Amino acid sequence: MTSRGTPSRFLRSVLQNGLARYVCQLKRVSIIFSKTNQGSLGARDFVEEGVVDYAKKNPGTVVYVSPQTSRIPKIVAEYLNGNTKEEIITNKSSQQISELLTKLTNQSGQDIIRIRNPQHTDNPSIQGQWHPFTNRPPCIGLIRPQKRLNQDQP
Amino acid sequence: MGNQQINNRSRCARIWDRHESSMVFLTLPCWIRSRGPDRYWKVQELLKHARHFRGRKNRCYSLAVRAVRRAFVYATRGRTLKKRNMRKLWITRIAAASREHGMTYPALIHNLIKSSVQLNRKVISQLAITEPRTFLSLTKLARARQQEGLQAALGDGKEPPGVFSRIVVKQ
Amino acid sequence: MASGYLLNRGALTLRNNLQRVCKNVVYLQIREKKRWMRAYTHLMARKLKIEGPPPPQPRSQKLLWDYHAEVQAFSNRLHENFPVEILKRAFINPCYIHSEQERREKLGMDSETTALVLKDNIQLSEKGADFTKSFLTDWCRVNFPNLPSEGVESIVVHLNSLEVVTYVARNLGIEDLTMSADFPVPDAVMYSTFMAVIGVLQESSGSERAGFFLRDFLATQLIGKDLFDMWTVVNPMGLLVEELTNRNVPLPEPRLIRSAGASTALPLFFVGLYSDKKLLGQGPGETVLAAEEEAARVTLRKLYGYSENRRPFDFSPAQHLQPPLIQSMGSN
Amino acid sequence: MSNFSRTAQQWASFARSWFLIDARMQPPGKIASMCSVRLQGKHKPIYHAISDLGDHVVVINSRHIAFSGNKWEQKVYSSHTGYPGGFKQVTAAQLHQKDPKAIVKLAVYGMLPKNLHRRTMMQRLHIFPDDELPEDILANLTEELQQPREIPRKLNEYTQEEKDAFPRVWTPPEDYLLK
Repeated sequence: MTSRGTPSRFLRSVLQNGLARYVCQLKRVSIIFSKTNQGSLGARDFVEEGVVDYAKKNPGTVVYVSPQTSRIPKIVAEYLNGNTKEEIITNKSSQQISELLTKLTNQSGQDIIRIRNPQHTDNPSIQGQWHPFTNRPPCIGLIRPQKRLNQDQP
Repeated sequence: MGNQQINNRSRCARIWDRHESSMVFLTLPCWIRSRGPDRYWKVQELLKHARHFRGRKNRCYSLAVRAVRRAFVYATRGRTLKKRNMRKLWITRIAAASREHGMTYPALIHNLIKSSVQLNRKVISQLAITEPRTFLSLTKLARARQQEGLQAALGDGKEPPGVFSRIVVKQ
Repeated sequence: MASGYLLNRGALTLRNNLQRVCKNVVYLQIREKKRWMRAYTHLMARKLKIEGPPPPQPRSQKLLWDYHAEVQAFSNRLHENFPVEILKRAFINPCYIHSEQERREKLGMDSETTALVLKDNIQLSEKGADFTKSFLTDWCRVNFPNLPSEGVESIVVHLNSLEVVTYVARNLGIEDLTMSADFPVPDAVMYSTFMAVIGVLQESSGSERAGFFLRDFLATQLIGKDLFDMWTVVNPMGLLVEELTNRNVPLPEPRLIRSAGASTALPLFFVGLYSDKKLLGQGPGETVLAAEEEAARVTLRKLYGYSENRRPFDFSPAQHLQPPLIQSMGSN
Repeated sequence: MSNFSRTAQQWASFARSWFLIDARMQPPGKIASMCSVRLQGKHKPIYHAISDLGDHVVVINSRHIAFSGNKWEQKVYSSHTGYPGGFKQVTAAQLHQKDPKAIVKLAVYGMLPKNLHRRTMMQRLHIFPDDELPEDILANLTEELQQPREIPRKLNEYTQEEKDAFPRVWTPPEDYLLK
C-alpha cells in the first residue's frame, strides 16, 4: 500500500516474448473440482461445456481435468517461467470460469506486483544521453579563462 | 439449523449465568468461541506493513499501529502530491534544458503549443535527457515560431533556413 | 449440590460435543477461528528453519502429468511441427539412461526382460550444436557486415554460452520435459537438451525453420547488450589502429578536447580521436588514458556498425513458413 | 550518436563542471542568482533535488562589484551575536571594506534553498576578491560565463572621434559660456 512497503519490479516480458513470435506463457492448467459438491457446480458445467473448446483453441496449453474429493474447486495455472498460480473457483459460473481462464492464458506468469514505470526500455537513448558538454561548443586546446585573465589585467 | 439453535440457547444461558458470576456452556464450540477473537492474525496483518520501519515500530503492535496508520495517510496524500511534484520536476528540467539553448521555459512551451506540437512535459523532459538533438530541434522550431510574427511584420516573409512552417505553405 | 449438578451436566455436554466434533470433522464445515493455525504455522516455520526447504521435485513426479500431451503442447506452443517421437528422444539424456539402468539393477530386475529401449540425444545434440553455431555465425555476419571474425565469434560464444542457453531453455519449459538423472537439471544437461531440440527441428522442418527458431529465441537475447560486454578487448586503441591501417585511413590522433575538474578527485576528460583532421569519435573518462580507450571503443563501435543508432534487428515473423497445423488450429 | 559504455556515460553525465564568473562592475544579486542556479544543478536537464548535481562556481573580482542606487550606504546587513546587546548592523560599504567576499557570499547564501544541502553547495562556491586564481583552480575550469551586465565605459575611455560622433540634443550657441 505504501510504495516502500510493497515489492515492485520493472516492466518486462519473458524472453522478449512477442518481439519475434508470440509464445503463450501458460504451459499447464489443471481444473480441480468435486463431483458432488455444491460449490463445484459451475466448474462441472465448464468441464462439460467449455473445456474441450478451450483446449482446442489453446493447443500450447496442457489442460488437466481432475475430479477430486475436495471441497474447494480451483484452477492451478503453471507458467513457462516456473511460476504457479492458483485461483479458487468456488461458486463461480461456467461463464466466469471461462473468463478467468482467458485471463490466466493471457498473463505472462510474472509476479503481479507494483510496476515502477509503465514504460521500460533496454536502450534508453539513441542519440546519446545528455552530458555537460552535449550542448557546448567544443574547444580544442587550453581553457579560455586564462587568456581572459591576461586580457583583464591591464 | 440445529447448530444455530444450540448457539442461541447457549447465548441465553450465558446471559443468564452472568448474574451468578459462573459461566455455563452448553456446547464445546460455544466455549471455544467465547474466548474472544484470535488476535494473532490481526496483529500479523498489521505488522506486515510495518516490517521495514525503524526501531520497535517494526515489531511492537502498539507502536506499529500508529506508524502504519500514519504511513497509509502519507501514502494516500502522496498519490496526489506525486503528480504535482513530478510535473514540477519536469518543468524544472525543461527549463534547464531550454536555457542551454538560450530560451526560457514559458517561451518554449508557448511556442510549441502554438505550432501544435502535442508533446507533454514528461516526454519533452525525457527527450532533453535521452535525445538531446531532438530537443534541440524542438527549441529551434519554437524559436522560429517566436520570430514568425516579427519577421512577418518586417515584411521579409521568409522562413529561417531549414524550417518549414505555415508561412511557406501559404505561399 | 448445584455444583455437582453442573459438573454432571458439563460432562454430559462434553460427551455430546465430542460426538458433534467428530461428526463435524467428517460431515460439516466448521466455521470457527482456527486456533490451531498459529501454533501449526509456527511449527512448520521452525521445521523449515531447521530442516531447510524440501528437495525440489520434478514436475513429472507430481500429480497430473501426461508426458505425451506435454510434449505435443510444447511443439504447438512454439508454433513448430516437431515429430513427437523424435522430439521425445531429444529429451532423453544419457545420464538418465545410466541412472535408470542402475535403478533397475538395484531393484533386482532381469536385465534382459526389462532392457531399456531408449535412445539418447547425443547425436541430435551434436547436430543441433553444430547447426546453432553455424547459424548464429551466419546471422551475425549478415547483421554486422563490418564486424571482424573475432567479434562475430565472441558474440556467437556469448549467445551459445551455457548461461544464455540454459536461461532460454528454462524459460521455454524444457526443464519439465527433460529426462535427467538429477533434479534440478544441471546446466550442461539443459544445454545439450536445448541443442537436441534444435537438432530435431532441423531434421524435421529443415534448416530454415530451425534458423528462425534460433533467431526468435536466442538472438533476441542480444537486445540491450553492448558489443564490448561480450567481446573483451584489452587494447582497443591497438585494434583501432589495425582496423584503420586495413582501411587505408590515416592513423588516429588522440586530442584532449574538454576537461572538467582536472585537479580534483573526480575529474572528467573528453578525448577526441582525429584522423586527417576529422573527428572519428570522442569518449569520456576518469583519466586521460581511460578517455582515450573509451574514444577508441566508441570509434570501433561506429566502424563495426554496433552503435545504438543502428537499424534494429529484423525479427519479423516468417509468414510464408507458418506450419499448416497452426493455421488450422487458428481457424477454429 | 555517441555510444559510450555505460560506466563512461554515467561518469560523464554526473561529472561536475567548473564555471568562472567575472564580477567586475556587476550587480551582486545578478551574480548570485547565476551562481545559485549552477550550485543547485538547476541548469542540467537531469536535475533532481536529491541527486547532488551541483557544479562548482568560481567568482573573481568580487572586490569590484557594483551596486546600483545608493545601496552602498543604505543597504544594511544585520546580525546578532546571541548576547544581550549583540545586534550588529553594518552598511554594505562597511561590510565590503571589512571583507570583499562577504556581499557576494551572503547574496548567494540567501538564494540557495534552505535545507541541509545549503552548506554543501556553499562549499562549491569559490570567491576571489581579485582576478588572481591559484593554479589548481585554474586547471579545473571548464567554462566562463557571460557577464549579466555590460560594463559601461568611462568617459576617458572613449576616443575623441566617438565623442564627436555622439548625437547631440542641443547645439550650444557660440557665445555660450560653460561654467
